[in-house]
Amino acid sequence: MEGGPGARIREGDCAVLKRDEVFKAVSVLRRRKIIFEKQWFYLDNAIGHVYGTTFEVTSGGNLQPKQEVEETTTETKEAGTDNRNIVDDGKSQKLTHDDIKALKDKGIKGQEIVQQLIENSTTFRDKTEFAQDKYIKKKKKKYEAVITIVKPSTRILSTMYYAREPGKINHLRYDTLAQMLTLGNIHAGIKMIVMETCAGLVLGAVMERMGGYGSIIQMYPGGGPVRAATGCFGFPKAFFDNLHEFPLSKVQSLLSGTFTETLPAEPEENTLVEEDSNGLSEDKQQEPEEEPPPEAPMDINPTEERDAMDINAEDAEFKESKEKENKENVREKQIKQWERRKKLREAAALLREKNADGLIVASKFHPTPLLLSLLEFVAPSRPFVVYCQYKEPLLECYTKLRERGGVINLKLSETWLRNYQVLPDRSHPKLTMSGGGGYLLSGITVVPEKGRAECAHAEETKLEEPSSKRCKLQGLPC
Amino acid sequence: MEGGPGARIREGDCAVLKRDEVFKAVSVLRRRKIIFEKQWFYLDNAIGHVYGTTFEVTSGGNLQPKQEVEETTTETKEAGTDNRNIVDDGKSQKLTHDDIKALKDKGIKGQEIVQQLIENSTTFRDKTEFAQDKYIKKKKKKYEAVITIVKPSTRILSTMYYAREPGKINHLRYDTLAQMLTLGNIHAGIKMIVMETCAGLVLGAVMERMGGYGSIIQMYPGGGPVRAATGCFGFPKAFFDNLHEFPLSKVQSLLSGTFTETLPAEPEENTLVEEDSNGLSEDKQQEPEEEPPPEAPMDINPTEERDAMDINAEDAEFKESKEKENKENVREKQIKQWERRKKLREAAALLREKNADGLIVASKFHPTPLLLSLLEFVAPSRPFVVYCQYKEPLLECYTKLRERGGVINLKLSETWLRNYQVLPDRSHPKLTMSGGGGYLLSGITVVPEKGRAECAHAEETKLEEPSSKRCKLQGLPC
Amino acid sequence: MGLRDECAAGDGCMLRWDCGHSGLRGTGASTELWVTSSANYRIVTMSFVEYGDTIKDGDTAIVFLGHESMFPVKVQHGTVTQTKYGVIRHSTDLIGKKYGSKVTCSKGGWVFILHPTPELWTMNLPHRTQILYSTDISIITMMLELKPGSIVCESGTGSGSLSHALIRTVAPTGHLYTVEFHQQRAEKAREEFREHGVEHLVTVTNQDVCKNGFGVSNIADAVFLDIPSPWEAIGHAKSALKAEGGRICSFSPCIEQVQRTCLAMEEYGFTEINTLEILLRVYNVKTISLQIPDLGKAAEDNSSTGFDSSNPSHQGSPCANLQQGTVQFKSGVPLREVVGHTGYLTFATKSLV
Amino acid sequence: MGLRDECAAGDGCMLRWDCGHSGLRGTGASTELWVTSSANYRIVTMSFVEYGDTIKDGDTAIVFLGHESMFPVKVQHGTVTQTKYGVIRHSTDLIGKKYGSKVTCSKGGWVFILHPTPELWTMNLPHRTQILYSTDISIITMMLELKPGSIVCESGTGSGSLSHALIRTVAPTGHLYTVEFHQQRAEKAREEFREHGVEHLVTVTNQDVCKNGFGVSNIADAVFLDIPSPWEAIGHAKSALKAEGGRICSFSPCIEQVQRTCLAMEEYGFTEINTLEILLRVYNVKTISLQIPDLGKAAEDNSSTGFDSSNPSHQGSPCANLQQGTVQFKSGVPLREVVGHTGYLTFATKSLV
Repeated sequence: MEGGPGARIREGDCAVLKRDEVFKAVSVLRRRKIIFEKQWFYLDNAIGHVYGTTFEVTSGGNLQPKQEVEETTTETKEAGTDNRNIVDDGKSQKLTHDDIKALKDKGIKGQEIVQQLIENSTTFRDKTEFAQDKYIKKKKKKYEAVITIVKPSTRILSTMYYAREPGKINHLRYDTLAQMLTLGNIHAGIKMIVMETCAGLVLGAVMERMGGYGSIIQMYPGGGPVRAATGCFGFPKAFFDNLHEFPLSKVQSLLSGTFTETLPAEPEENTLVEEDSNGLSEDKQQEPEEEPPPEAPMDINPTEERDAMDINAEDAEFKESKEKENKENVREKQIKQWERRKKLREAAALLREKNADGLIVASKFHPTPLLLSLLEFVAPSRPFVVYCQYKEPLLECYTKLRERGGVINLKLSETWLRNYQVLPDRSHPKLTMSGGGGYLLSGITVVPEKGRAECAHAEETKLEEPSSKRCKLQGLPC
Repeated sequence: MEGGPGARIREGDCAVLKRDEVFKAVSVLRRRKIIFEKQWFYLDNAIGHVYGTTFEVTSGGNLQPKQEVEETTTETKEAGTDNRNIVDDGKSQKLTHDDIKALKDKGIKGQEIVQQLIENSTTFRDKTEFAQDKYIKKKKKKYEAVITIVKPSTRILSTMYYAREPGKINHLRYDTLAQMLTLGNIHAGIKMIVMETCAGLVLGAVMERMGGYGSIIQMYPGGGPVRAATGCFGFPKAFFDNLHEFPLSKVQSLLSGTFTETLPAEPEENTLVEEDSNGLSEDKQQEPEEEPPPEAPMDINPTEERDAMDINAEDAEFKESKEKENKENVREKQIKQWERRKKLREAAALLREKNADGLIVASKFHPTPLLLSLLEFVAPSRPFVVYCQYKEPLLECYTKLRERGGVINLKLSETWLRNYQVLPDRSHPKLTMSGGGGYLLSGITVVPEKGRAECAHAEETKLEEPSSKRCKLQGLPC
Repeated sequence: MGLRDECAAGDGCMLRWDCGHSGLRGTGASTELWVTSSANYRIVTMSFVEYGDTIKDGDTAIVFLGHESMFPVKVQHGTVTQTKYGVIRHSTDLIGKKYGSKVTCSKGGWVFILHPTPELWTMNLPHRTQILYSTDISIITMMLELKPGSIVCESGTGSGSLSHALIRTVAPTGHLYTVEFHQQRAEKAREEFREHGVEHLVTVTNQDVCKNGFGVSNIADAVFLDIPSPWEAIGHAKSALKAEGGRICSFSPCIEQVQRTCLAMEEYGFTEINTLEILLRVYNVKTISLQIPDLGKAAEDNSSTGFDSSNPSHQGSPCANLQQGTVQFKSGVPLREVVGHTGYLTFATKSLV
Repeated sequence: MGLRDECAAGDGCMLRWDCGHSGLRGTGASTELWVTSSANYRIVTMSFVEYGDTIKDGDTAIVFLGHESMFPVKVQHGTVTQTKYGVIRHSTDLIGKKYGSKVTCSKGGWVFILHPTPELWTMNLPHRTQILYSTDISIITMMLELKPGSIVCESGTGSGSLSHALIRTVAPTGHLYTVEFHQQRAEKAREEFREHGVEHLVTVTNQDVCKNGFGVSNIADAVFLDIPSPWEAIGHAKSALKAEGGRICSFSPCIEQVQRTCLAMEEYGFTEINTLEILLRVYNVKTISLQIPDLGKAAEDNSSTGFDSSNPSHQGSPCANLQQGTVQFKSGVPLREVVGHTGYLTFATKSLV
C-alpha cells in the first residue's frame, strides 16, 4: 500500500512534525518557513529522507538528520541519596541567561548547552539520580531542537487535533474515535453515512479504515462539507472517487420523496448548486495531487482554542473560499456546477437505496434529529454510533430511539484513558490525564415493524431498559 | 479513649464479623446462633478475647482462636511453566462431592480439606505457580471457616454498608463519606447540622469524628430519626447527650418565627410528640448500655437490595416500634413525651441561634429545598457538604445556590476509587471496581448581603461560574 | 454462552463464494485491487468481513434475545435451535430472511437474527482463554495504524477475539499471521476462520512464539503480543516487522510484565514506547424520581394544604408526611460494579536506523 | 501563592488562649476530658482546631478573591495587604469583623475573609515539598480510623498539609508526632503550628525516620508514611504503634515503592494490607446550547418558514441555514485536564499476636 513504512518525504506531501508528544501537520514545501514549538526552520533538507527520520535544527533553520538518538550521559554519574542537604536559594546555576544566549548565538548545539548547564550547577551532584534525570530531561527539552517527521495517520492526526485544537473536533478524544471505528465495524467494501463537524477528521479516519474500497456519503450542514483534517491524511486521489456529499438541509425532502422533483429548475436549487460548488472547491484544495493542503489547517494560534459551540468557524472558511472563487472563470464555474449537480444526484441515489452499512455521527448539533432521520437510510442489522461531547443529549437521543423502535442493543458509554510512566523503579500513572473524551451512543438497526407496538414483547422491553417502560406505537416523528 | 486498640469483646457489645473483605455487624450475645457467609456459629467463646482476634469455626458452631494465620504451604511447591499441556476435561479432581461431604461430616478442618483437594488434583502440579495460588485461594475460601471479630468504626461500617446494603445508604460509597467528613471540617467541639437518610451511618461518622465534644442537631423526615447504623458504632452513652433531633416538617415554621407559638397547645403538636417518642425509642435501642442493638439492622437477606427511593423502609420500622410501644405503660409514655418536648425545644433553640459550624446533607430527597432552608442555620465562613446519588439534582442545587448568594467556593465533585492487587510479579488494579460513589456539592457560607445584587462584582461572578451568569437580586426563595 | 448447533469440523458444509452479494461497492481502481490480490479466495457462504442481506445456509448468525443476551448459531437446513422463547426452525424461520428480521419462536416469543460482526463475535464466542474485548481492541487497532492491506502478526491466538477484529480491518488485501502455542486452540481457531469465511486472510501457526517467533520476517506492519512473557518475544517481533519499521503492541495484566517488556523494547531499539490503560464505562439510562422534602409551612400560608388539615383521619401517621411531590429526570447511571482492569497496553515504534 | 505578610518567627507576636470563644460546646464529661488532657496549652489568639466568630489581631485568615483564588494573611494591627482589588488595612478592614464578611478593598473591588481550616490551608500553604491534598487526606483519615484522642505518628512533615488535618481530627485530646529529616522544614513547621494555635497538639522531631524511627514507642494508634523508602521505616512504625495494634498507611507515587512496602509490611506481620488509589473529579456546572440541525422541510410543509422564502435578500448565504433553534441544558462538564495520579495509598493493620 502506498504510504506504508519506508515511504520517502516528497515535496507536496502532507507530513506531521513531532517533538516529544507534540504534533503539527504541515505541507512539505520548499523555501517555506515553519514555526513549531518556538523553533523556526525550513523543510527543504527533509525532502528525500524516509518518514520517521529525526532531524536537528541547525543554524539558519536547516534540518540535519540526527546521528544518534542517545541519552545525554553525564560523565560523572554521581548522585546523592536524598535531598536533605539541598537548600533552595535560587543560586545553584552559575550560567546566567546572557551566558546561555551567547552560547546559542555562537551556534552551539542544544546538547552541548545542556552539558554546560549540568557542569555549572552547584547542586546537580547532590541531587538524587531521579532528580538528575528530571533536570536533564527538562533542560534537554528547552535547549535541544530535535524534530521527527512522520507520516500522517488516524493515530497521529486524532492525537494532534485533540491536543492542539480540541474545539475544532468537538473534544472528540482519540480513543473515543477508535471506539467509533470499531463499534461501527468500519472496513473495506461497505457503504457508510458519515455526519460530522470535526473538521473532517472522522471522515478521514473512516476513509483510512475503508482503504478506498466501498463508498461514503458525507452529510453536511451549511454551505459544504469541511474537510480540512481529511486533507491532512494525504490519501491517494482514488480514495475520493467514491466519497459523496449530501446537504443536511435536503434530508427531509429526500425522505418525503420530493427531492428529485424539485432538483432541476427551482431557484432554490441554484442556491444549492452554488453552495455545493463551494464545498467542492474547498474539497479539491484538500486533495494533495491537485494542490497540496495549506499549512493553515493546524496553523492557528494554539492558545486560541475555539469553543465547540462556535458556529462561525465554518462561515469564515466559506467566505474565504467564496472570495477566491469570485475571481474564477465563470465558464469553469458552470462546468463545476454541472459536475456538482451530477454528484449530488448520485449521492441522493445512494441514500435512496436505504441500504447503508452503517452510520457515524459526530457533530456539534443535537444528535436526536440527526439520528431519527439518518437511520432511515441504513439497512437492517447494521451498527450505528453517535458521538456527543455531553451526556445529556444522548440520554434524550436514547429515549427517542427507543420510542421510535427499529434499533436494539443501545449502549451509552464513555472511555477512561490513562497513560503511564514506566521507568525502572519509577513507574506510575502520568500525573495528568484527560478529564473526559466525550460520550458514545451505539446500537444495531433491525427490520422496523409496521403497525405493531415495539413493546409487545414485554420481556424484551424490560431487558432493554429496566426502569423506563415507555410504550408507544411505532411512528416516525421526523 | 474507650474502645481503642486492645479492648476486649464483652457481652452486649456491637461487634463486626469479618471474613476476607466481607463484614457483618452483630450484637455479642450468648447462646445466639449467628449465620455469616454460609457458616453458623455462636459468639459465646469470643467473649473476653481482644478485638481483632481471628477465630476458626469448629464442629458444633464453636469459635476457637486460630493459632497461626499462615499460608497453606504445599509440601511440594512444584509448578509448571505454562499451561499449554493442560487439557480441560473436567475430570482433574479425584475427590467427589460425596467424599468432601464425608470429610466435613467427620469434622475435618477446612485447611485439611484444601490440602486433600490439592493432593487429589491431577493437574495441580502442571499448573503455573500463579494458577496454583489462585486454586488454593479459591478452595481455602470455600472450605476454611475463619472469621475475625473487629471493633466497629466508620471505616468498617461504611465499607460494610456499601457492600451489603447500598440501598439503605443511598449508595454513598465509603470514600465519598470520607470526603464529606473532611470537606465539612468535622472535629471536636463544633455544632453540626446533619440531615441524612443513610440509616444513621453519616450521623455516626460525624459523632465519631466529634468524639463527644460539641453538639449535633439531626434533622429528620417522617416520624423520627433513623439511627440503625448509628447504633452499630457502640458509642458511649455520653455521646448521645448532645445529640438533638428536629423534624424537617417544622423547619419552615421555625424559620418564619411561628414555631414557638404553635408548640404548646395545638393538636398538631401532639402528633409531633408521638412521632418523636417513637424516634427516641428506636434511638434508645441503639445505645448499647441500655439495650444492645439487635442483629436485625444488617441481618436482612443480602440479595434483597432495597431501592434508594423506597419510602416504605421507614414506615415498616415505625410500625414495628409502634406495636411494641402500645404495650408500654401510658404513664411512662407521658414522661417520655415531656422529655421529648423538652429536647425538641432545645433543638429549636440551638437552630434559632443560626450559628451552626457546618451542614451535612446525605439523603434520598431532592437536595435543593433542604439546602436553601437549612443553610439559614449556619454561621458565616463555615463549610457545607451535600451528597446525592445522582449528578443532576446537584446541578440544579448549584444553580439555585448561586442565585441565592451567601455561599462561595461551590464545587461539584466525585471521587474514583481503585483497589490494587500487589503481589510479587502479579501487581495490577483489581479486576472489578465500583462504577460510582455518588456526587458531592460543597461550599463555604459567607455573610449574606442585604439588598445588594450578588453579581455586582462582575469579575467575581465570572470567576465563580464562567458560562452561566444568571443575575438576580438576593431574595430567599424558601 | 457457548457456540450452539456447531457445524462439526470436516462435516462437509459446502462453502462457496457469494458473488451476487453487494459487499464490494467500490468502483474502478478499487475493485481491481481487490480482485488482483484475492488469489487465495475460498468459496464461502458468508464472511465476517463482508455484509450480506439475507440469511443463507451455512452462515453463522447471531440470535439476539434481549439486552446483551444473545448467542451465535450455525445456520443449516433441517436444523432447529432451542431458545427460551421456543424453537427456531432454520429452514423456515431463518434461511432466506433478511438479517435484522424479527423471528417468532414456537412459544410465541421473538428474537432478532443479526449479521455477525467481529464485535458481536467477541461478545458471544466460546471462551478457550481470557479474551480481549472491543474497548481494548479499538485502541489496539488505531494505535497499530491498521487498515486494509496491513500485514499483522499476533500471538497468542487464544479464543480468536482480537483475530477476527484484526482480519476485518486488514481485509481484503492484508493478512494476519497468528501464532498459538496450544495445539487444541490453534486448531479450533483455524476451524472458526474457515467457517467465518476469512481463512484466506489468516495463517495460524502452532508454535512457541518466544522460541520460534512468528515464522515470517520483515513483512509485518504491526505486531501484537498477548502472552505471559512478552519480553521474550520482542526480538522475534522486531524481525517480523518490516525493515523500514512498524508498530508493536503488548497487552499484559500485570505491571511487572509491562516493566520487563518496556526494558526489552528499549533494548531492541523501539521508540515512542507508551503504556496506557483504557476502561469502558457503560451508563444505564434511567428515569429517576426524587422526593421533595416536606419542610412544613411558613407562617404566611398556614391555611394551605398539608396533612394537618387535609388528612385528619389518623394522627401520627408518618405516611401522611411522605405524601410529597417528586421530581423526575433522566440520568445516565453507572453500573454498580464495573470492569476495573483488563490489562496495560504498551505501544512502540520500530524506527528505521 | 506564598504566605504573605508573614509574622517573622520570634518577633514577639503575643499569643493567648481565647477563653471567650465558643469553640467548645460539649458539656459535662466531654468538657472535663478536654480540660484534663490540656496541660500543655499555650495561650493563643486563634486556632486551626476551633472556630472563632470575629477576626482578631494575630489570626491567620484566608483572603478569598474568587473561584479558587485566595491566599492566607497574618492579621496584624497597622499592617496592610495588597490585592489586585486594592489594599486591605488590617486595623480597619479586618480586626473585629465577622469571619465570612465581604471586605471592600481600596480600589473598590471586594474579597471575603474566611476562617482558616486545614482544607483552606492545604489549598494555600507555602509549598516546601510536594503536598498531600484533601482527597487523599480524607481517605487517609478515615482508613486510619482517626478521631479525637488518637495518637498519630507521621513522616515526613513536609509542608504540613496533612499534619494540619491530622491535628484537627485528633484534637483536643490526641497528639501528632511528626518526624522531618530536613531541618529547615522541621523548623518552619514548628513555627506554623505555633502561629496556628495547635502546637500543644503536635511534636515535631528533626531526624531520619528510617534510621531513628519516630522517637516514641507503643503509644500510637496510627502511623502515616510519606517518604521515599517507606519499606525502611516499617519496623519503626510497628514499634511506635501500641502493643495491642493499630493502623498504618504509606503514600508512594511509584508502584515499585508500593511493592517493596507491601513485602515489608507482610514481613513485619501486618495484616489487611490493602493498596488503593483515589482521584478527584471536579465538574464545572455550565449551561450548554446545542443547535438543532436544519434538515430542511418535507413535502407537506413546503410553504412554511425557511430561508428560501423568508430571507430572499441574498441567495447562497449559508448563514441563513444556521439560523436554527437551539436546545439549552445544564451539564456538569469535567475539566479538560485533571490530576491523573497523586500516589498509591497502602493501608494495613498491626494485629495483636
